[in-house]
Amino acid sequence: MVRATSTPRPRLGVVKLASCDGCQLMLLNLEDALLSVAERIDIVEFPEATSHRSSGPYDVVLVEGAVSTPEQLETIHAVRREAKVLVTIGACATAGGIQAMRNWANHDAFRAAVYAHPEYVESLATAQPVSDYVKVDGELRGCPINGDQLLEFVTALLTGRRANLPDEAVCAACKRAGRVCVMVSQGIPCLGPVTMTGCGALCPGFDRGCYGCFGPREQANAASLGRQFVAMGEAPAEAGRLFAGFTGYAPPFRDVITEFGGAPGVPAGHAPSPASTGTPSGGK
Amino acid sequence: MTSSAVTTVIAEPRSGTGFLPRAEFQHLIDLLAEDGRTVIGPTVSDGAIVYGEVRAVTDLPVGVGAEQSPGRYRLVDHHDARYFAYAVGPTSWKRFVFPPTLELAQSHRDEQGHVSFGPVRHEIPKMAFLGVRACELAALGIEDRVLLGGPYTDEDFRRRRDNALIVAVQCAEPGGTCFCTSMGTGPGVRGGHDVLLVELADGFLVSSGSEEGAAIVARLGLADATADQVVEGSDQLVAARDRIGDPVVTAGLHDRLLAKLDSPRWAEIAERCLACTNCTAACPTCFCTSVSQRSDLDGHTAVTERRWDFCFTKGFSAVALGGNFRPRVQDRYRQWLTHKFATWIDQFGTSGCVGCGRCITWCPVGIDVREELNLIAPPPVLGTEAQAAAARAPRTSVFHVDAVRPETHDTVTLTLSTPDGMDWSRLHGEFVMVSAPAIGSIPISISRRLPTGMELTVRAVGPASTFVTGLERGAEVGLSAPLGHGWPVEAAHDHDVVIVGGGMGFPPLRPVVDEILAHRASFGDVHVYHGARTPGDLLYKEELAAWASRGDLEVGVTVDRADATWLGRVGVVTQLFDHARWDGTKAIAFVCGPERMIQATVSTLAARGITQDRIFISMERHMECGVGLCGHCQMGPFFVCKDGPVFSLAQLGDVFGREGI
Amino acid sequence: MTTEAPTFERSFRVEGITRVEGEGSLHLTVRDGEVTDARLRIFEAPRYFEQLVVGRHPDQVLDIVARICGICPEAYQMSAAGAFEAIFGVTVDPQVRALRRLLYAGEYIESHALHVYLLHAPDFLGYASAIDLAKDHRTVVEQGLALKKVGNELMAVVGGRSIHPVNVRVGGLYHVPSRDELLAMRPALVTALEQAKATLDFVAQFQAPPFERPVRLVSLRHPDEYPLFAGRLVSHDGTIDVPIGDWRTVFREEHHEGSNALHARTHAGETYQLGPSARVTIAAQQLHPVAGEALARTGLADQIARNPFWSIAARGVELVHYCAEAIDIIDAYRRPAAPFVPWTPKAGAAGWGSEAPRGTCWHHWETDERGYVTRAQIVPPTSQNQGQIEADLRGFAPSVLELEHAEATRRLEQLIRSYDPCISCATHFLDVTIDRS
Amino acid sequence: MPETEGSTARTEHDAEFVALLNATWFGANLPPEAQVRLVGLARRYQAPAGTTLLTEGQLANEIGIVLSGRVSLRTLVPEQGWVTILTVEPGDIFGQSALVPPYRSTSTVVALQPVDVLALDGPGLRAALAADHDLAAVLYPRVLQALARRLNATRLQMLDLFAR
Repeated sequence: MVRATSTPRPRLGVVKLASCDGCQLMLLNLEDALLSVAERIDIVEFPEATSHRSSGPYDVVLVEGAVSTPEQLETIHAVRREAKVLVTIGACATAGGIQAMRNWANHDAFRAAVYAHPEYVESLATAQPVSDYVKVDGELRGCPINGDQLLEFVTALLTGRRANLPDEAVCAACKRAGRVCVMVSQGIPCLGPVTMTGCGALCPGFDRGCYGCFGPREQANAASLGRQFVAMGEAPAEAGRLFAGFTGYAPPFRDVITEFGGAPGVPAGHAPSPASTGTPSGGK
Repeated sequence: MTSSAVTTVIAEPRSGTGFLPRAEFQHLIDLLAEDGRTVIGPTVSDGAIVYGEVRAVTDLPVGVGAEQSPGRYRLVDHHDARYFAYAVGPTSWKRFVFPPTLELAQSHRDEQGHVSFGPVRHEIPKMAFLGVRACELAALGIEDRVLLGGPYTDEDFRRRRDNALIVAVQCAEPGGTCFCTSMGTGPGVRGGHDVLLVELADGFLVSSGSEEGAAIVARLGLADATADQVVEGSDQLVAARDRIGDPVVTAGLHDRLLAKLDSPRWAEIAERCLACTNCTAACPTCFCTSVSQRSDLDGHTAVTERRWDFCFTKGFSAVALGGNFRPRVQDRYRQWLTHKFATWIDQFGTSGCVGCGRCITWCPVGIDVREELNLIAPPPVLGTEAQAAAARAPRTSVFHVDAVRPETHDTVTLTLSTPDGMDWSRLHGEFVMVSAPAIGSIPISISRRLPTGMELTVRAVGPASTFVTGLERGAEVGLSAPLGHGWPVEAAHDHDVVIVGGGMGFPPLRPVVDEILAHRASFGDVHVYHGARTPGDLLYKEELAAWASRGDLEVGVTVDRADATWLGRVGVVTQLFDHARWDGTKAIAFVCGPERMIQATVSTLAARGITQDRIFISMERHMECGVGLCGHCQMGPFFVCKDGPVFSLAQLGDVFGREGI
Repeated sequence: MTTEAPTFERSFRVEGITRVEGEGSLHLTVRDGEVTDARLRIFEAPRYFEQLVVGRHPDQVLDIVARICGICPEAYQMSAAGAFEAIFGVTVDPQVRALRRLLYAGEYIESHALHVYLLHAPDFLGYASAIDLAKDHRTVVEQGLALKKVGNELMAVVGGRSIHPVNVRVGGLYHVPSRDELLAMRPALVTALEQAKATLDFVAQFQAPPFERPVRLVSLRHPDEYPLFAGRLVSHDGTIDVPIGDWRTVFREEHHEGSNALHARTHAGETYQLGPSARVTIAAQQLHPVAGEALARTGLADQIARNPFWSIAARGVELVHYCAEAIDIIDAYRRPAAPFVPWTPKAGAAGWGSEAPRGTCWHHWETDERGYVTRAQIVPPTSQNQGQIEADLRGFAPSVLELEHAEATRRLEQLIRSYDPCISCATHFLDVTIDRS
Repeated sequence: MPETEGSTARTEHDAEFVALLNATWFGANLPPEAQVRLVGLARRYQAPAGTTLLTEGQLANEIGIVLSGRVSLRTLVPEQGWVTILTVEPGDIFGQSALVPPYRSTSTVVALQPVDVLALDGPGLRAALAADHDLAAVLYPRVLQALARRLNATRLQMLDLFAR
């Protein structure tokens, strides 16, 4: 009676770019649901978990990691061609991740400081979110992504509805949970007011400030919060550095870092705008 | 200082009041617990005085207070033995009578498409609230009006309220952000409590405010307080009042605030405002909620969960296809402030603010409403009319899909019937909430009333509407009510009638045409105008032709664009009648469509002589609950779902067409 | 394709090694029955962590280094925390230190259960993945998932979440759980302990390829506890025994001619093996009695020291150990008065190590007078194991040459997986040599 | 201006034309002198459905006042074919480009139904408006009103309100 109950199992791929593997591990961390999910979804590409390989086509592909090498650039375009729905998972794929903090610095200097033979290291001048290069159909935020949100995404995929992924501030979840604001009651700088919820307001529950791993929420007034941190006694570059974490390259945070300072490898107060590779091959 | 316009009658302890020595306070806690009550009161946790379970005196904030200022809260040590020497902290009693998340219902859809809905009834523990302040009693009273005072009621809230015994404690240490004096709610307790305590240096004055409270006081077996002790208590209250002063000039605030909807200050506040929702979460009267569905992997079993929501988030006022009526933070701040201090009065006969100061203390960037109100404008005399109404909770019934008729490529008309034999055609209301397990609920206007049910015309724009348009004959779906206020067709008796429906705004008007045709002689000339995007988007084409051929009503149809095969009219819907020859001074108009189309239409109608009180329009807003309890569809002083969606233009006043309202 | 060539040359290529964390490939050339080239290539993108941390506050650094690896974030947090605490002269409260061990125990249980059941067991049982394995042996995989879940839950209780926990700071933790919160974990751990014992018995019955070779095993050793984030750095043959901070006196990161990779070797250029086999061998005396008994029951102690494939049994032993130790920690727990010890920043430098599930993760940190980082060196376990992996591949490959190509390739991958290589951790461990011939 | 078969049936009776003008929104209630001037420039024609009355880009020599029937204003859009932008109903005008340089039609005008049109000669009307300020003072507001209505309607159509 109701349409679309017996469609074939969707083909899912998991693809990794520059990342720590933690977000795809979250798929394996769905312990209670993992085998049920595997019965309903055809996991055709997931090298961390299975030796079966497929280069597509995919109904849905989950992309972890930032685009930071020429090879990854080729990969992401190839994956986009093969994927009906491309979903970025985690802070690296959605915002560039921690490695995007190098985008303010001189890439060659960075490379030379870490590698004895920088000439052998192939990497792009910047590490950027996937959406800077190809069209992205959906995203799961977080460093790492949240298991409940991942399961909700899968459930929505299987039941044909929109995933219920609120874009409100961490504060909303924090207050529903009955936590006391660490910023107001203890003077601890907290990115919760400008950060998207999804973690369950984890850090304030552990007596520390949110460090923004789900990235800016909609219309994040990061500049006002940065000014408040300074008013609370932080030096401007320190205030900027609080934003220069796992999602610091996402625009409203990026602007605060550029304005206040705090990017690695850049003297305080001298932060230029981050480098951008533009959109070399077709763009979004 | 204390120049509040309201003369307050303070429930001060009178002689005969008992005295409970400090050393015996545990006795009171034990008495409450003996009755099977969970005692909830102040306790120190995570750097603040919050409300949590209190089993012993040692759980209380003994000798602890707090300094409060905009955006700042710090515990301080008083170096004394007092238990209640603090101003209200981050928690409010709202959490215990109106939980942050609440399972509302469970629904099920089996392989054959049969659906069922079952409300969840929660076990409510017996509670005692210890340490309730005057401002908090006022807040509970406001919540009573909002959640129990309308045609629909929140029964879970009612049961929690009924299960909570209130032990109030007179305020002695107001905080740096308090302004109850201005809002006329404190610092003195004025009723609503069961037991009242006044904390003195070596013990408590104890009196009762209800029979239940009197019984508890009697069981304590106290000696009478001395006159000196009573004086010590009242001196304390006077001192508290003096410390707060009267920071907000509230006389005329309602009108002054609403006159400043275009103040540049709103944009300046938005420069600072983080829209983080802390003010609304901390507020003891904010009551907005959203519902969402959680389901199993196959979508067969789903749980509907309600959670606190906040008018500061963008999604709160979002409607289908990315539309949003309050797109900017300044719109949302204005909505919150004007609702709290002005339109709340229009809706509920009381201000929505009790002056507890939580929104000031707990704002991370320290925005101070006292300052903002005085900058933008000033306030009110409290209305006190309580609206008694029969308790009514919206119910979800299962309907069968009897027929599915495609209207256009993305729009279908479903014929629904209910097996319970109720004559739905006689129930008032303009729309229904259609629920699909695991998908969610959406409001859909009734496009025809039938004795056994109704027709719904639905366009597939999002997952829920796509689900509804995808229902096939024989499927089952959940429906709530008919809800809202519909078109006042009876008001058009003996008048000419002009009906203008644009796009998906036409289906809600079809029942109006049905009603008129059923009693054709009761109406004058009738004009029906329908505009659509393209010829392919026109609705009810055969019916329109049939109506036109009757000869007793004018039917005009136009489209915004067409190819060369279309021989009908092309142009906006207003062109159908801007040179019409009918006389608007004898007409009543019913208009529905996108808001911008309604604006163009009403100005054309006005030019034809139809006055504002005779133009009725239907408004679109984000609807979540459909019965005026969730707060999403707030528009000026109205909830669109409950007070509308049909309004007269005169009723809306300058709320209509205003940006970001 | 090469069968008609005058010399018999076979090439094994695995372009993307699966069921490892991160991305790597194997290229092995065999000529006339002799391995002429064995190269494990890492194509993990460079992420420049050692530069990203410069100019940062140590507490921020602990959050950042966790992101080197989503599988073993605690290894990076604990190594860095140990180094900073050494520089600033901080002694962590004993109860808080126990909580850190409990958090790390959760990571071991999670990581080892993941590796044993989801990554490595399919090799021994002939499946492409645990999902395929579950089709025939669902209860086995469910047991593995249940164990893994307990590890994750333990990390969530102590650290906030299982991947990138949020609770570690210099001087201790941000927040200490209540005794009730920990006690709530106890029943699950008691069950997990039984499952861990069953896991060891289960894997002990596997057939490991007969591949024994002399090797130098290296790990931390502490007289009073199973090695985790304290003790001395030692080898099983007694040739190495230095303070934890003195890694550089024994080892160096070497630019290896011909592979252009930074591999860690001894100063004499020798390879060595880190990880569960090394720890179980070196710290057998410090194993929890329950784990010691379980190991003895298998009779595999000698095999574990010599045959890399038996690392799966060593993981089983450590699963038993950490389930048992976690229960002990919880039983002895009293909530400390303060979650952390305040510290005074100063300029200084220190090396420190901790035992990641896959081997010693060694760090060296330098700070300025504000305590901010001026320089960092991070040596992940896999970059230290890489030399030994390649040596083992050379030694093992001849024994599989008679097998059908796909099967031979699978065996080679199984050997690599025995080291549980965590390629994502390649902070600066990058083999860029590409054999294009 | 269409040279349609049998399309010209010009009457000699000015009074009849004045009556026709008065029946339209555009021409009603003009001063008698103005009506006489217009009638002197007018002809009347009928055309069957499908007739092209004006072609986009070509000179617009007449302003048409629709007496009955419906005409469409169309434009050719690549890949979409002919798109009808607006229909003109009895009483309203088309071909007002005849008053605005360069006097070329901005759309193609096609009769959707058999139409009856009162047409005013473009060059003649321009000359009359230039010479007779009284005529200009009463006629231009009507033209402006027609243009303003069309502009407003076009703006609403552009918003594509019903797409949401």
